[in-house]
Amino acid sequence: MDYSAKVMDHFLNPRNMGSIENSDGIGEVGNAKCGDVMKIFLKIEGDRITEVKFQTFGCGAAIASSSMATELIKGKTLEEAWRLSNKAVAEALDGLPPIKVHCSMLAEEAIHEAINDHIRKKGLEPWID
Amino acid sequence: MDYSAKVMDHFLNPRNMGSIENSDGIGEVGNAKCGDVMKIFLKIEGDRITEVKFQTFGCGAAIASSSMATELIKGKTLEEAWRLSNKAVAEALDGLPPIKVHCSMLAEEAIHEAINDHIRKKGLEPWID
Amino acid sequence: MVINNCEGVGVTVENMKIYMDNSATTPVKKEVVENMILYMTENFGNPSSIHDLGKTSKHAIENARKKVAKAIGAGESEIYFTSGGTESNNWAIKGIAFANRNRGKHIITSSIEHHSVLHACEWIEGQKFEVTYLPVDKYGLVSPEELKSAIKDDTILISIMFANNEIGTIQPVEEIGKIARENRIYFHTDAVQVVGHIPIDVTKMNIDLLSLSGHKFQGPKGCGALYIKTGTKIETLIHGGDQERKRRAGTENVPAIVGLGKAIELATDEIEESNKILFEMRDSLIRGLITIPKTHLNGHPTQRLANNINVNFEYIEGESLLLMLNAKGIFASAGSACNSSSLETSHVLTACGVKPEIIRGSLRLSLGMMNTLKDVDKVLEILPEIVQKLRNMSPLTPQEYRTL
Amino acid sequence: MVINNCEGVGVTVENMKIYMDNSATTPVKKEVVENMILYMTENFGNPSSIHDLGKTSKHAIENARKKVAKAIGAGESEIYFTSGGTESNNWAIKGIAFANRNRGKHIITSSIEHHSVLHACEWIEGQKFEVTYLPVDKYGLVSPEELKSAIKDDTILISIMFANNEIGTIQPVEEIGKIARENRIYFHTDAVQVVGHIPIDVTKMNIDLLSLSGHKFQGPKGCGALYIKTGTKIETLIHGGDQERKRRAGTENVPAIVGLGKAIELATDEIEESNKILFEMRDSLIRGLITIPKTHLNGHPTQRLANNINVNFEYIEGESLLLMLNAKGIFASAGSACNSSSLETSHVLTACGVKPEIIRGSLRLSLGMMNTLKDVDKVLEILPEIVQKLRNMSPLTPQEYRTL
Ligand SMILES: Cc1ncc(COP(=O)(O)O)c(C=O)c1O
Ligand SMILES: Cc1ncc(COP(=O)(O)O)c(C=O)c1O
Repeated sequence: MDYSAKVMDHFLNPRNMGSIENSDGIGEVGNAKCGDVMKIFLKIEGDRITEVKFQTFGCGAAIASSSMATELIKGKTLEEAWRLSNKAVAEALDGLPPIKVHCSMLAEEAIHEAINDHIRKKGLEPWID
Repeated sequence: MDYSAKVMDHFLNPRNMGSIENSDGIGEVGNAKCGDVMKIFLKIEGDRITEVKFQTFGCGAAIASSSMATELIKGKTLEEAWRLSNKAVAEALDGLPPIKVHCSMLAEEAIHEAINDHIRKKGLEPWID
Repeated sequence: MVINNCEGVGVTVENMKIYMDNSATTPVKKEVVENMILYMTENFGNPSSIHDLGKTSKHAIENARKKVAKAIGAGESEIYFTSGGTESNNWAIKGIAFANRNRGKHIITSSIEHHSVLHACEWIEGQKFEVTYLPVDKYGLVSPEELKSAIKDDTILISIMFANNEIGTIQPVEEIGKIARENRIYFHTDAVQVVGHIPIDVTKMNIDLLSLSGHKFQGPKGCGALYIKTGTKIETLIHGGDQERKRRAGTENVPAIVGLGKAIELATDEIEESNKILFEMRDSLIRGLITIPKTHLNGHPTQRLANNINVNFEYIEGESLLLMLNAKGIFASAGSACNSSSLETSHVLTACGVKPEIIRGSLRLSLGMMNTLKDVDKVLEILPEIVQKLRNMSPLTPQEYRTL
Repeated sequence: MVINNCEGVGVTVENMKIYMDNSATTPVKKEVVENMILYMTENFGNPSSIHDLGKTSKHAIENARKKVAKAIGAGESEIYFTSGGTESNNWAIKGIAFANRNRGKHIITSSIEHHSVLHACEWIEGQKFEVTYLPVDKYGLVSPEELKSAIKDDTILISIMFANNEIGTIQPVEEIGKIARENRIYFHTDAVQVVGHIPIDVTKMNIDLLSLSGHKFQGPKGCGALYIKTGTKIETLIHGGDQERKRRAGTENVPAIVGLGKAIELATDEIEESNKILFEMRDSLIRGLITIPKTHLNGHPTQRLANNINVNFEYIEGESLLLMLNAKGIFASAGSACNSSSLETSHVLTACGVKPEIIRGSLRLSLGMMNTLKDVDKVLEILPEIVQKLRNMSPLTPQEYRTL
């Protein structure tokens, strides 16, 4: 199993690691018993993501995916962020080993959760894929 | 499978190889289809073996056993020659590999055959082990 | 790391690297490599060939066989060379099962065996055998009492490993051997991790079959042995030519067999000496690591291999830990090497009752004679920082264990 | 003999020796040895380990796999490393049989296969499979027509060797492959003697499984490969860890795999060139030997491996012939090396219809690139003398063939 240089960079120097205190949306997905856990914190102004942080329990690919995904949605509108696919995350990392592709899925799901958390807080109907 | 130096010497420089034209006893044992063939020629004066030759088709151990056996019975009485055991031949060769011990059996048998051939020619009852 | 036994054969010693993955594999000793090269080049004959080159190879194999026999207290004619520990384990289990199927269909093993035992057992179950997988206690120990109660009329084989590759726990082998003998059941033990660490005496220990593997004691990869006590009824696993007293076919791997012979001789001669050094390093590491909060030692505190350290760090995950260690030049494993590229969690830690949510934060450091106390200090300096970094990153870490 | 590819690694070149036993085994090429040493010492990591040393080994294996794949026209993911030709043959036969037993229980092979095929087949018969052993003609050729008529509704495997190790006869593999494909039966071929002598293209030849072994083409002993066409239903033979895409467990023999990769690349790159040289030597030898009275060529006159000479001398026995040759520094075999230390007569020559009383006077000279035309001349000078000496010694020799 080989990680690209990009994966290793994001793994060893993760961007946007941490939490946001008064965040506008939080998404947590996964399960430590049988997989990785990813938590995304969003600060949102209007429909734009102004700040994003992550916490991840998981392998190198999971951490790198979190880092890359948060980079990719920072400054984007909620709709743009929603459309970020796991494929785009993996591609931005110059690919992931086949058995690690599911890690980028987790990032996509965590972002969706965080966005819907925000939407729910506003009393609206959550978005669906 | 290792042959002793003695075996190799008797194999590469066999003693008493050949045949005797007007021999007094010939013994041939074995079968080319599934084993070795050994032929012993005896020249006998009184009850004493004065000359002995062999021909052998077979492995190194068979040839060395023939050579050694003929050396051991040369000049001996028929009774002494009869009592030469395959064990004695093997020992005189400093031993034979386990799977080759049967080759020294063949020498013992060929000698018995040759002696009995002589005895039969004299119209006597052949000896039995 | 100083691979101090490899100079002169093209090794560059990288002083910044610390190799603590010796249970996965070891570098081949210099003397061993030299022996092997001779049999790859000059003395390359096929041992079955009748000519001088063949005989030279034949003698070399028999010489190596003597050394293996001596190392474990066996007779020469009881040692069979194989392609490694995995083949030895497969052969022992399938060979005994097939050869004794009309005596019985039941096999007992433990739930913490190496996959080469477990998966061979599972395959055998598909061939209509029945296998009991004994549980272990929290230290990874099999209970002789539980073993006794698992024995049935048709039990033909007990296969319990001598020491575990992940957690280093050493089983009460002699006691197990006694139980097996009393019940006239064959006893196989996987001693792959044991050679060079614990003196083995197959007779005293009532062992009928024992697996070992060259690359775990600074010998070659791709070569192991199976000890089979004289009189044992076992079927052949690899059929063909008449090699290995007609029990294991295939042109003998002469260079590797020679290397294994040399390596086992060196390793067993040095047990006392090397264990002293390894114990000191092991215990310093354990003492140091345990001071990290929410860190747990896996395996038995004392009944454990001299070179094995296995700990669990709560809230973090093993692969990311290993990768960060690697980035700092420290080479280690999570559980067994065989699984680090897969996603499975350790069946050994699971059997020891480690909770699933913390099982994934396990780390195995396995020492070798190339390690020094300086390496130990270095690891104790670097590891806590990495654990902290990953805890800060993890959503599972309670606030009190965060520094950020 | 000039082992011209081994200088520099401690080889003493003994000019008086002539090694003509290359079908038994070959010396490892210098470049190959050098590659291997690196992976025994510096790059010793376990390919399953996640750290840099592990990755280096992993990459080395994958690189070797590419080379093997390229050499036989296969895809990389279709190459599985094993412990040698014997294991590959065992795996192919037992693995296909067990995995396809509910499709059928019938296997077809030939009566001149290597013992690793024949004895695996016999074992399989004990597991309630049925095996047809096809006869061969006097040259050792299997008849495609007879193969066709042997096929039954429940035939699941045809295993016919590419070329024979004793007599060098090359089978009509492509035709056999076509028949197998048309009947939707798996086709396995033992190509252990073929690599480096005949270009192989598994796709063009409709081969589903192919065995090869490193030490037959100046690679290492104890390492081979099995090609398994994608989609083939086959069971695992050696169970355990996740190595080799979970199909062949055991810590990979990295140095040997690297060596095999390098050796197969060199051997297949040189086929045309080396065959030209070998053909010349082979044909000189055959021409010369045939002038000895009561001497018969075994195997096919033209459909034969470039390095194989096999003749029968009437009235004499093989072992004594070999020992005398050995004493003169000529290293050869009678039939297959595997049997020269046992008492069996060649099953291959028997199948070719050679009469039992002359079968034991067979001699195999198998050439390699270390041989020269000078060696050929030397053999042609020495051999007739030895044959005559043994004929003079034999009670079976008619008077007209004696000189004494
Ligand atoms: C306990 C144990 N048994 C068996 C094996 C398998 O040995 P090998 O890798 O030589 O096949 C290993 C190591 O991988 C091991 O640690
Ligand atoms: C045709 C053939 N098949 C299989 C084998 C077995 O190969 P290995 O010796 O690598 O097990 C050999 C050589 O011994 C052979 O000549």
